[in-house]
Amino acid sequence: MCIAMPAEVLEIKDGNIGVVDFGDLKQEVRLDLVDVSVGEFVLVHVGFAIQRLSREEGLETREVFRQVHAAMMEE
Amino acid sequence: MCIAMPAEVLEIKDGNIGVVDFGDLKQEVRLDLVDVSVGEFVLVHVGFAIQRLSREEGLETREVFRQVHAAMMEE
Amino acid sequence: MKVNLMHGAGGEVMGELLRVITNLRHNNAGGIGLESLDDGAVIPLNGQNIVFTTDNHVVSPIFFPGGDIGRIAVCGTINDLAMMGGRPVALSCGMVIPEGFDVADLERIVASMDAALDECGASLVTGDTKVLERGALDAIIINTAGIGVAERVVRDNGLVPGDAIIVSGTIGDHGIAIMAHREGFDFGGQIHSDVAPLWTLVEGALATGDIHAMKDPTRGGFANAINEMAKKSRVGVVIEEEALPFRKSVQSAAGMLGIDPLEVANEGKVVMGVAPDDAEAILAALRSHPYGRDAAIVGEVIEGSHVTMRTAIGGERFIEPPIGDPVPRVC
Amino acid sequence: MKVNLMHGAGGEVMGELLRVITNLRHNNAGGIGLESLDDGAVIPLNGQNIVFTTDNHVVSPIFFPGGDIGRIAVCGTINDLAMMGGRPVALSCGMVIPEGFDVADLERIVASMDAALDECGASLVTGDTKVLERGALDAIIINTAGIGVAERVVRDNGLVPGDAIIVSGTIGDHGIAIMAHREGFDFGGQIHSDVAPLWTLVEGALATGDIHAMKDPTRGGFANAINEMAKKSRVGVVIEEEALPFRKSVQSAAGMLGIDPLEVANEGKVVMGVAPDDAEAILAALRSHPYGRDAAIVGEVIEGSHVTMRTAIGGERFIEPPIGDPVPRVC
Amino acid sequence: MAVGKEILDTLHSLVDQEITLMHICGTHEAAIARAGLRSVLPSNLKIVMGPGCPVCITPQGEIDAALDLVEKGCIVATYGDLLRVPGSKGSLESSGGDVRVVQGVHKAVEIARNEPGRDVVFISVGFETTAPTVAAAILANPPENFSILSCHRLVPPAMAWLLEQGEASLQGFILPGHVCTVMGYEEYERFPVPQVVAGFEPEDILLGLVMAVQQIREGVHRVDNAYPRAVSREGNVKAKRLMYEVFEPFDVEWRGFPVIPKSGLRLKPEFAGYDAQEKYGIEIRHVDKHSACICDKVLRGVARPSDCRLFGKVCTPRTPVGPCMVSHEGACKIWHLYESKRA
Amino acid sequence: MAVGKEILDTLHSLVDQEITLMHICGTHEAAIARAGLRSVLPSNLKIVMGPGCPVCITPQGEIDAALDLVEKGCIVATYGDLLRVPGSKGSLESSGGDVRVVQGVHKAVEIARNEPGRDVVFISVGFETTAPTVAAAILANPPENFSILSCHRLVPPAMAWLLEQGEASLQGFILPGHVCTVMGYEEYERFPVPQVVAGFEPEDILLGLVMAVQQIREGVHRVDNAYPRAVSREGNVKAKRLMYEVFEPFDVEWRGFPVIPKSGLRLKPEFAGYDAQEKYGIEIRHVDKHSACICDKVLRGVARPSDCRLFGKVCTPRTPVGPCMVSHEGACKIWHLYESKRA
Ligand code: SF4
Ligand code: SF4
Ligand SMILES: [Mg+2]
Ligand SMILES: [Mg+2]
Ligand SMILES: [Mg+2]
Ligand SMILES: [Mg+2]
Ligand SMILES: [Mg+2]
Ligand SMILES: [Mg+2]
Ligand SMILES: [Mg+2]
Ligand SMILES: [Mg+2]
Ligand SMILES: [Mg+2]
Ligand SMILES: [Mg+2]
Repeated sequence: MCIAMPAEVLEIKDGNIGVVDFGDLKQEVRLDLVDVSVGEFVLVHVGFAIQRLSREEGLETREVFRQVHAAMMEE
Repeated sequence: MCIAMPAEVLEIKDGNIGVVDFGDLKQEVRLDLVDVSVGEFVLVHVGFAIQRLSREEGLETREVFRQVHAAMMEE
Repeated sequence: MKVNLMHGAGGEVMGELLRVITNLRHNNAGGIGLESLDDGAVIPLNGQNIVFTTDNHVVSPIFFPGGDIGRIAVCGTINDLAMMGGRPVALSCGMVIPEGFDVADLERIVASMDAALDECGASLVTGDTKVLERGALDAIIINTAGIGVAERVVRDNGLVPGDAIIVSGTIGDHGIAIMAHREGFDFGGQIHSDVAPLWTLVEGALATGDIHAMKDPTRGGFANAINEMAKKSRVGVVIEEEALPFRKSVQSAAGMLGIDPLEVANEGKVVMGVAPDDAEAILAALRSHPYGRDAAIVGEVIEGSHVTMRTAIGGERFIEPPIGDPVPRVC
Repeated sequence: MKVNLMHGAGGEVMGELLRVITNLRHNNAGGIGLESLDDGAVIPLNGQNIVFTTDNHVVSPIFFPGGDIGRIAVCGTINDLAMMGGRPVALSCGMVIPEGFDVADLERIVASMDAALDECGASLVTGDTKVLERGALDAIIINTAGIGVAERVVRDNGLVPGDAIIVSGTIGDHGIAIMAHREGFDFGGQIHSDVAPLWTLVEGALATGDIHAMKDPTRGGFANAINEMAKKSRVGVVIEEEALPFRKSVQSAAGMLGIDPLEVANEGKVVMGVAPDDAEAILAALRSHPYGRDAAIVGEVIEGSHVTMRTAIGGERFIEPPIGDPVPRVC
Repeated sequence: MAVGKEILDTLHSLVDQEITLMHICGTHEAAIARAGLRSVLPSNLKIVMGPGCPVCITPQGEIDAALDLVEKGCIVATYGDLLRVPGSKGSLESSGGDVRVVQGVHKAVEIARNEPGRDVVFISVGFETTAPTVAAAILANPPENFSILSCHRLVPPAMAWLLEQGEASLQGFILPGHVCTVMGYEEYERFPVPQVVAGFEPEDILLGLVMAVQQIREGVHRVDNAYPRAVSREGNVKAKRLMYEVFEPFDVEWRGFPVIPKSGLRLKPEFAGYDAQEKYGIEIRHVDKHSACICDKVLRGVARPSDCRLFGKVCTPRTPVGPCMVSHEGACKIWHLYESKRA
Repeated sequence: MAVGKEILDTLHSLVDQEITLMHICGTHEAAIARAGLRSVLPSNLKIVMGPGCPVCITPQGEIDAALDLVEKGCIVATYGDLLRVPGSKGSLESSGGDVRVVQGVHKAVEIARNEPGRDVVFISVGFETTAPTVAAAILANPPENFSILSCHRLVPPAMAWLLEQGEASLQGFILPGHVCTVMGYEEYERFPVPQVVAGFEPEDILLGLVMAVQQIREGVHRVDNAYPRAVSREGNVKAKRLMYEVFEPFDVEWRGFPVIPKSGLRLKPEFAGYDAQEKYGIEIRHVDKHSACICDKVLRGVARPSDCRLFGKVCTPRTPVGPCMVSHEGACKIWHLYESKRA
């Protein structure tokens, strides 16, 4: 289960509400479960951020795959 | 107020229900307020017979007018 | 302002709503358009008069003595085409069905549509179906639109002083049948709707004489139709009370319900204004058709305005278009 | 059996209901009739191909980013005419309005219909209005039927192996905009419906090359339209995942909602199968039109059956017609 | 129509002075209008309408009480006549509640029997013609979830009040044929004014007018009966007995009138269980009428609808201000439909 | 797509024996199906689906409890996923009640706040990914008219149970990436079987498969992390803390499984006010499954949907018999959509 989508935090309101961007789509999400700052990436599930992602990994998934694969192959 | 229509009693059921004919239209009406027999005419208002009419008068309104008018003129 | 039930019941109030709905610049395709509010539109295409019309059909109960919503949906549109002088060719059908509707009922409705089509040589060629969730809609709604071809277009505004007014049969049958059922008066099968497709009836009349205007007295009944025809034609009409054809059972029921049978819908009748010299011939033509057996000349067109009735007692009164749907009354 | 919501959502289930509703002997007026379940019917009249189609329109909310029910009601029928190769000429309009509906909203809707008509030179020439009592109906229903004239009729069953499949723009915009609104996801104006009248777009494409089949991917979306086209044409289709045009915002929202954008309605798109040699020219013609800027060749017709997708990773899977309206999911 | 013409000729031959008669029955008004009777009467014979339409004379407070019952979730059963009568906040039709049109009280009882989980209230309007039917229903032990909102009125107390005012220059009354069918006409004999009980065919009414004119010509007053096929002096004794077994007269307001002593009917204490007012704690509040509406004068016979400055302008059948414009039998509505164009 | 192809090539080069891996996540199944991944895998590498779809594993008794709440007149707020899952007497969608699809628990709380006169119950399904969001909502003091029907499940107890059965010949597990996002993967290290945490892009899954195959080739077992951009060994500590502040594990039945010890989450006693079961006296009854449905075996990984004799005949996506045919992620439904034609 558990569809979750990465999004960039654009703004934080009232402590636990974040305005995030899923990719040309801004939405409010709840930040109760993470400590996060504007500009960071989060993983969002059922309207809640459930984890912080590093900015680079949020932006460049393809590159991440490449690196992980490369690292693994080197082992 | 008080639309009422003459109808002929065709049948009596359960004491106080009459099947009457308004003129090509049969309907059940309540007979709580009148003592009446099959073949007699009644005046029906809000689904209740409110008075008995004589058979002749029920059948021949025009003739009734003529008679009343004539009687009146004779006086 | 909010739409209320009176807005849907024909007459002057409905007129207000129609002014909003018909407020379009693109309302006419070169012939007779929406602005005319006639029974249908006319589109000249390649030298032919294409007649085009539509109606939404909502009726409760959906099955009633004498017909059902399927028969009404087909006849309502066939008749609007016929009123314009149009031979019906093709119908569309848009059904909106509430969740939970019985498929067996749907089968009955469709069979009934087919039978009505059969009577006049038209076909139902295109359709659409939507299902709405329980709670969003109470009862099935059927829209039909129709295409016909008219050799000579007949309008509803062509009455001329001197014309004879003809109705093709008894008045009020459908409306009283429906009203009684809806309000819980159980007349069993004693009163039947007159719902019928009128094309072949009208076709015969058109071939017999000069029909100046036609309209089917549906919503708002005869009272509404004759007023609309008179107003649009800028003439007056005098109706003879004693000439109006009524079924006795309908009169009895109307009396019981406190409803004027002139104000309720007919679904298989036409009101026409015809040249006085052709009136008898047209009447005979109508009477020779099964749906026109009780046809009668019921009045005359005069100069002036308003529709009046010469009553049996010799009095005179107006016949007004009804306001709102009639409601049973006891006083 | 009772009608349920799945019966109205397109696909195989809807097919069962359609078998009941289209069970008519009088279903064809000499051209293409109800039996074809194409976007519209064709009636040969006096040497012309008259195209005729109808749709009921129910949409919640009635005003949404990018359009409203009035624009949809006009475009839905214009587009069905266009899908048959028909130049739209005249529309009918049947409105069913719930008591209490705001007249100001009605004015907006009518103005929006007029604007859509303006874009393609058609007129709304005839109509009907019913008002239903509060409780009998939740929201306004608008039926439109349309008449068009086709120089050359295009079917939805004319795909030929080798044809290129073209979509005229981004997929899923309307359905995702509506779905989000309806389920209480507030995307504000970030996602717009694509509702648009496509006649001039289609007209340009028709003049440019050989279009073998067309369909508008409305109810059931692209997935449903392409399957219907393939099935009726008795061919297979292979779609390239990476060629499918999506708006990024729509993809994001579809991801959030757990809904496949291929399965939701578009109201301003056409899917066509075109002769391979004409594909580039037709694509260019489409792209030169404001409603076709994102047009793309997304696949190919092959011998066989089924619609499959070549995925980005190199895999292969079926694209199935959806069962029932999509529902937002979180897992 | 020969008879009708004959009677009409007689009437024309008899009227040789200005005469104004009042009828007190909406059904008379409807019949007169439907037959266009006024158009054939002698020009010096006028018929005006008194407080004879139960819709017109039902005060706004009673409509509001019915609406309160709708709000409490009751099924409200009513004659169609009341459906569109405006209360302070809309009508029963526009209330959005579970309002059912019934043919009569027995159908309302049937609803209560079929839906034992719901509370069913019958809005019980009407004169003496109708009240006995309700009495019969109450005496037949309807189920506990059934009750009535009694809005009944009696004709003679209103006539007495009218005669006491002396405002209208009336030469006589056409008495309501169906009220008299039940009640007879003995109790009208005390009024020192020409009176004729009439039926509802155009000929019935013409006959009644002839008889009234004859009394006036003779300078006498009595109660004549032009409707003998339905009406006798003693009326329907059984119906009267049932009515008084269940109801008792009390002082009550009429729309357009002040409180008239003993002019209403309420349930006797032993039937309190069927009294919706008791059962649901419903109070009937007095509601002041629109300041310019002269319905009260119209109903009292001292003004015609066309004397009202709202008539046909602010007040139309579609946007009724006063009750006389609401009911099918309301003088203003009928005037508007059948007479306004003649002006 | 170059990266994906590269990883795929690596995978093909590594698989030199019959390998079966199980994933326990509906979203993995959906991603695999959507990308057509099975069509490009080495033919001797099989991926089967375990009990990872919260819809599939919710017993019929819990759906029936939700329907009971509808019947009691509550507003039932739910994820769209549950809408069409058949209970004993229909689904939430066909119940005709006031059922609202919400994005998450916070939207259900919002409904309760906006409609204080109504009772709002959130049907709280989901694994460890979802439970913390509900915990956060409960700790934020929702209004009194709000409560939840807790149907949460925990993944590790089910895995433990599966491994104890030993029925399925599985060489390893792909662990649910988003469950591990929250929980980390420390608690999976006790299972003596190759495991890899994977994300949900096709490449994520391929990477996970490569890592699992490597462990198998090496003859070792450990938990590898193919989803490091979201998952760490300890997970989201704050989320875990909130979850255990509000919920406590208890023994509960899974659809297709017996009662599994400590595999469910229920509200702790101090939050009983938000427990719809307590509040409305709702009992969760055990409902026996259709006799021929082998969902239980499918979910345990010992059978494929196509082994079921109802599959595609009696049981189709339109007329689902078992839960695996209902959920978008149900193994039988996905099999039907994407695989049946290939057979
Ligand atoms: S016209 Fe209207 S306001 Fe005037 S008296 Fe009649 S009901 Fe009252
Ligand atoms: S096909 Fe249907 S009956 Fe068979 S296992 Fe799957 S869900 Fe159960
Ligand atoms: Mg018409
Ligand atoms: Mg029409
Ligand atoms: Mg019509
Ligand atoms: Mg359609
Ligand atoms: Mg005409
Ligand atoms: Mg189409
Ligand atoms: Mg269409
Ligand atoms: Mg369409
Ligand atoms: Mg119409
Ligand atoms: Mg086509």
